[in-house]
Amino acid sequence: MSMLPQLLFTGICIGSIYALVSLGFVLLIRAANIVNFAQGQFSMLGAYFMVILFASLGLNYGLSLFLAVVLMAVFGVLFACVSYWPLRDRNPIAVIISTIGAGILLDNTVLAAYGPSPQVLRGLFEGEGFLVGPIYMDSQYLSIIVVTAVLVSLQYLVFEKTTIGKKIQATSQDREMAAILGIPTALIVMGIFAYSAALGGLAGILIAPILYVSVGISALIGVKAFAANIIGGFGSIPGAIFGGLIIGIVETLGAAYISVPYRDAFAFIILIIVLLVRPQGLFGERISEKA
Amino acid sequence: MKLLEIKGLTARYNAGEVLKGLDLCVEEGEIVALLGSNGAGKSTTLRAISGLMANVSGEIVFNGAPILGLKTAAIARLEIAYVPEGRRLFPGLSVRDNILLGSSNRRGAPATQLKKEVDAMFDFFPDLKALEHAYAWTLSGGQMQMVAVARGLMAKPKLLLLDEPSLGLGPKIVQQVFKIIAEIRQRGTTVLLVEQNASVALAVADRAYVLDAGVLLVSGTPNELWGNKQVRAAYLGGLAASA
Amino acid sequence: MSTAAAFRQKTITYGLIGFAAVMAIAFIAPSEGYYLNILMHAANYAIAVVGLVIVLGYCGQFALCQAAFLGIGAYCVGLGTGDYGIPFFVALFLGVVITGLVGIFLGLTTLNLNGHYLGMVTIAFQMIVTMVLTNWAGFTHGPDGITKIPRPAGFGGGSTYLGLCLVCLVAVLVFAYVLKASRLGRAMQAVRDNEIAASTCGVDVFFTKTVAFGICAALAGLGGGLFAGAFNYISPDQFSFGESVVLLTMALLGGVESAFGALIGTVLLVVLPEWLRFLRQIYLAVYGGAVIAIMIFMPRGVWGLVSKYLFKTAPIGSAPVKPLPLLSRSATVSDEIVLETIGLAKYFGGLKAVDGVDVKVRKGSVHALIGPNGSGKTTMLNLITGLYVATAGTVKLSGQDITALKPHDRTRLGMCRTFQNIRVFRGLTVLENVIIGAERRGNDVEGIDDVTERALAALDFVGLRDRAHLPVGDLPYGHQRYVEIARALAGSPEILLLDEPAAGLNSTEKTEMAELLQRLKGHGTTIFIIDHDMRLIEQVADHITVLNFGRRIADDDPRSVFTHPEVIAAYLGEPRNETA
Amino acid sequence: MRFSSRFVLALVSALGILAGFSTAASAQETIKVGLIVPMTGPIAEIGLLQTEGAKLGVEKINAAGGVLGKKLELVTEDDQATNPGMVLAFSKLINRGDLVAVVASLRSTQMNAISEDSKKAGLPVFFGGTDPTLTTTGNPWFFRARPSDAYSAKVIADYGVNVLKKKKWAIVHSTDAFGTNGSKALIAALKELGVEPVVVQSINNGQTDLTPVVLAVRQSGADIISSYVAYETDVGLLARQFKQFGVTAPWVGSPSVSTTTARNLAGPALYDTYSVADFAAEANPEAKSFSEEFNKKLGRLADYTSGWPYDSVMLLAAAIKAANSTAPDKIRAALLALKDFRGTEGVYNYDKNGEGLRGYNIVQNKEGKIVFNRTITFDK
Repeated sequence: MSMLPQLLFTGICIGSIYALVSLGFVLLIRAANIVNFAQGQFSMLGAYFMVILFASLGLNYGLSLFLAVVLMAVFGVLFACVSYWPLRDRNPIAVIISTIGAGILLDNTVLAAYGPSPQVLRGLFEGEGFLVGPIYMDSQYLSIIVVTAVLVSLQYLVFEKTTIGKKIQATSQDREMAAILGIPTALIVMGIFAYSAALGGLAGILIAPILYVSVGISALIGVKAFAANIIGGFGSIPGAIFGGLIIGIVETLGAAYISVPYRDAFAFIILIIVLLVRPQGLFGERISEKA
Repeated sequence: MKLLEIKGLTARYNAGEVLKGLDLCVEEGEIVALLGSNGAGKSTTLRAISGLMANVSGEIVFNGAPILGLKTAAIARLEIAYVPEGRRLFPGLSVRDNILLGSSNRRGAPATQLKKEVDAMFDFFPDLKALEHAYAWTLSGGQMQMVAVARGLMAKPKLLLLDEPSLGLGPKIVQQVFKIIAEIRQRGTTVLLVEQNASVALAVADRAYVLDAGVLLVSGTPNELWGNKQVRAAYLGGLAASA
Repeated sequence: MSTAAAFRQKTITYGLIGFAAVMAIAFIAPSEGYYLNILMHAANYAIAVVGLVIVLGYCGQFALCQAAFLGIGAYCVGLGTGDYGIPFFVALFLGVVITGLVGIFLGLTTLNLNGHYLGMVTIAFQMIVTMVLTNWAGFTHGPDGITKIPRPAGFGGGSTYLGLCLVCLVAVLVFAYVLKASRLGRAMQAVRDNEIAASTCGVDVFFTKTVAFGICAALAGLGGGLFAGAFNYISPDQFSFGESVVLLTMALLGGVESAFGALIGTVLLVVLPEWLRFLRQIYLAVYGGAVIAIMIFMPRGVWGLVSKYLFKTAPIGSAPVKPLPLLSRSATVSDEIVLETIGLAKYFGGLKAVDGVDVKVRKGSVHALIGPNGSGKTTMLNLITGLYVATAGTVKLSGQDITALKPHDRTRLGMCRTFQNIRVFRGLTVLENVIIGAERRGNDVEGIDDVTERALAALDFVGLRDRAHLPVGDLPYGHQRYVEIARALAGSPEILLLDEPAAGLNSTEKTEMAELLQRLKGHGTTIFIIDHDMRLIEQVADHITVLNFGRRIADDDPRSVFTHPEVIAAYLGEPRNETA
Repeated sequence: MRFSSRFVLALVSALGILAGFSTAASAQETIKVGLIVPMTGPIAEIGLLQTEGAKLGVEKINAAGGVLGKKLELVTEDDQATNPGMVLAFSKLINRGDLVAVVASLRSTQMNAISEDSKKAGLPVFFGGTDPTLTTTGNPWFFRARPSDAYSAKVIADYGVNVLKKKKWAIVHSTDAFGTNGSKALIAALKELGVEPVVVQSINNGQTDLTPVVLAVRQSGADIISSYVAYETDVGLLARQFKQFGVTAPWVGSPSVSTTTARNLAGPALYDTYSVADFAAEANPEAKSFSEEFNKKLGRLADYTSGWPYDSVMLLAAAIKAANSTAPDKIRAALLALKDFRGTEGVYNYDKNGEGLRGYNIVQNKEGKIVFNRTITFDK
């Protein structure tokens, strides 16, 4: 029984990562109506940028972090130009497949270019962690929760309290109408790609000290983030966050109390149940059928 | 002075030609109505002006400069506001935010100034004041239309394009909307109005064009058009016209 | 010679050529080693990819779990022959049946979802299958996989077994080719191109999708079973999500519209990475890049590109056909009521789009429904044809209450319609579009020859017989309308519902449309028409119902309706105060 | 349907040329040895080390004038770290027809995958997979160049029970062939010593978090941990979380616990752990000199991933020399006849099943450095 608090803490941490990646995912669905199967690769790439900047070039941690995130944003735009823009007027399945291709391309380019060895990356804080009652708080797990919470609040503030945030929302809700009002929609969509990639990259940098940096983390994170998104409600921002947390907690508890090897199955079983019982997801927004 | 001049406008969708060489002009300060039955090409005309049509040819001159071929957002920045058919509010944003976003074409306008203007909109549309923070999708059709018009006005447009503002609205609300349209002109905004409901449109318009199957059928002042058999036939067919 | 007979002959010819090719390949192929492995790998994968072509290319459903089905088939053979001592072919058959059933089950539970959701559920299914194969070691032998899977007696040699795989492949290719031109295949393509129109043409959309999923899975099962025998060894990592992506890419690269595309795509992707191995570390990266490039530059795949230049459909013979039977009847308007709505209503949230409307349509009459924009006309039509579920009220067809029936069941009872925003099946030819209408259940013709003749008769009637072989998308807008009308007429409808047939037509075309409707009158077919063009309506209508704000404001003969003050007010507004 | 081999050969070479693999004319001048390693995929790292180990062996032989007057040459194929990749890579190598032997994989599951094919191929296949069952299937061409897990399990059990005097065992293993069979062997070995493990936990390869496993071990009150975990990233994660949750029981793991990669990843979290190691630089003079050369060439420490391919090449060269022939069956006979061949992994004496080594080293991680503890060997 005394395991429970610890497991919950761990579940929330893992869930926060899924949520963070999922958040980038949702934004792309909403703004560009694309389902990006290369979202996990964003995280992988972010972690590698960090390895190059911090571990290889020996820059200061904060500066490396900043540069890695900026590089990811630039990369996001590049990604959009190659695998989204030429296909934007086509069947969404075409874009899905193109992002799958981009994922394969990224994984293997990194493998070829930076070598296959898993890399070690230190966390935000150099300390190990500490005990709070029955719970051991790993400093990196803690920073994941804190950064996720801060980013989610920040994003909420930007989206709900600033004009640019509202323009982004408008673009994602009705792109043509946004253009009619004079909102530069193409620019905003590119901006969202940049932000989404930066967010994914940051998630990768945060998880790297725990999982180590290897090409394998793309798949580990990407699919779960996608599942989180569907459980929460396709294209719903609160849904992405809660979906991520739910998966993180359920798989940790499931692993502890039911079966460790089937850990990854729990997320997908919930997913199927949610889809069958409540296809719009837990937080799916219902906008009336006819305006 | 001619604010908008259209010459030989031809537009087609994949399916076929919708406009076949339309000519019209709008003088500054006027309300001009475009009338005609469904499929006559009225909405297409407005979409072409706003840069939303891919296959168009001819000339559209606004304020002395050709605008055909400009991007939609660029046209918005020339101070042409388009309130499309079906309102097209952003369903997940509040009424206030929807109205505020109407000013997106005015780059550099200070936020405090815009806030004041939105407040002024609520004075102009007092019915909306109570709904300020409601999501747009929760509104009734009439309320949505008010928000859409308010959003259009936030662009400080020289030319306001209104597409079927009466669509789906009850007679009383239609009267209310058209009263507002008349007031808008009082404030110096030029209006090009597409409307199926001929009588309400003619009641506020200075001039009107009647389209039929993509060509101009007849144009004139409301008094010239009212009771015109061609107009009646365009809407209700020969039987009604002969009655 | 009828088109159907020609098709049969063509199929037999291609089939024979295929079998001859198989014999040749099996004869000259090495009996051991790498190239044999490559050939068997390609043949077995191609069978599974044909399954994807059917579900994605024919039926338009996105599935990312083909490797899981492949795995289930392979494990049926692996476990069946090894652990349970079942003969190879029995195990193979069991594998096909089991995967087919699993596919149908997955289809049943998920196919009312679509797009991204369906993709996600199939991914989840894929992941779970992989996990079960890996972790249920007691049953599946776990991650080690199963070794020493036997080949059937008589097929132990490399060449003979390859021959078996290739024969199955050719059979599957022929099956897919025949399926595409069959009633079921056309139904799938109709669902792909336009679900709504398919349902109003009498296609049971849900059933069709489920069957497509079942076939897709069963073919993967067949490919998987043969794969197990080919390599004598299977393990869970051969059937992972990554492989599903590869299979999907094969289908897309080759072109999802045709089984031959599947073959080309599979061969390319099995061979290509092998050739690309000289690139060493970056070959998988190149592969990923190639996937993007295909999507951008070859949206219809290699086969699409090839067939565009190689094949032009030949015009259909112009031999005379029996005219539409409905034209040979003659009947006047009777007092019998064919279609009746009582208090029909549909609310969208607070909006009362249709608010308690009564309509009675007499048999053999042309009944028009008019009203200003947004008055609820199209909603009304969608309620009558079952695309919307009514909030309240009843719809009766020939006295039978059909309010609870699905659209395709209403079509079976003789209700055929057209759409305001044209809904033709864009991936099909003009003739195929009309055939789908003609082969609705409940029609008075059966069999492909008669159905084709009926379709040609309908095209004759609308004057598009000489365009029958063209892809429907190549026709101008006005002609597509006629295709829709021909599609509806080919089904010999009890009642024909036309939603704004004149919308978007120019004045000449409108005149032609009016003439066509005149020609239809007086043969006992009831027509229910919505249009804005009053000149058209007053030419053809026997009776008019007028809606405004979802309510009926007039219901009478044309002359009375058009002089009805409320109608004039609805269209033109209240008369102006002349003294003002 | 059988065809003349000449016809088949003609077709194969025609296809070969088509495919861009023209078999070079210089085929006669070297003795070609196939090498299959993962060059792509999640464990490409290991492939790199494996290749380097084999290369060192080849360089050493060639520097000494080669074998039978000919130089050795490696022909490398990628197995993509998957079973199907392995099957294809193997058949591709065999198809060349000019190889004398193949140095294959250290993943047991991959060796299972090519077991049948290798019987047909009829070439000695050296491998590093440690699943005990690989040498019990009656495949005459399989030669294991590392000791099997039957011995690693015995050594772990022996060291834990008899040297460390621990009785409450926790076992953590991967769900793959290596982990499952290793843990089975360990449970059996412990049973012989009269010990029943208090907890057995299994994990999939590539995990995000192992808290549930670590907590289960902590709650069981185990006083010794042993592991058969395949992936080093999982070992690293496990090590760190053991440390965080205050699990300080001695840890005696399978070789992956002491690999260079694992030590790089886990850092201090793996200090003081023990592992069985078929390769230990201090264990014997061959290993010592190999380590030095490896370190000189690559600037990193050698471990078993490079040791066994090196041994394979040396074994092969010795066998060819002894047989005075490159005919596969003669090489096989010579390999079986080799007595007390001293390799980096230990002393080889092949039996007819291809089992050559019967012991393991115990090493300990002392502040990141691998310290040789002892060698434990068993008689047959």
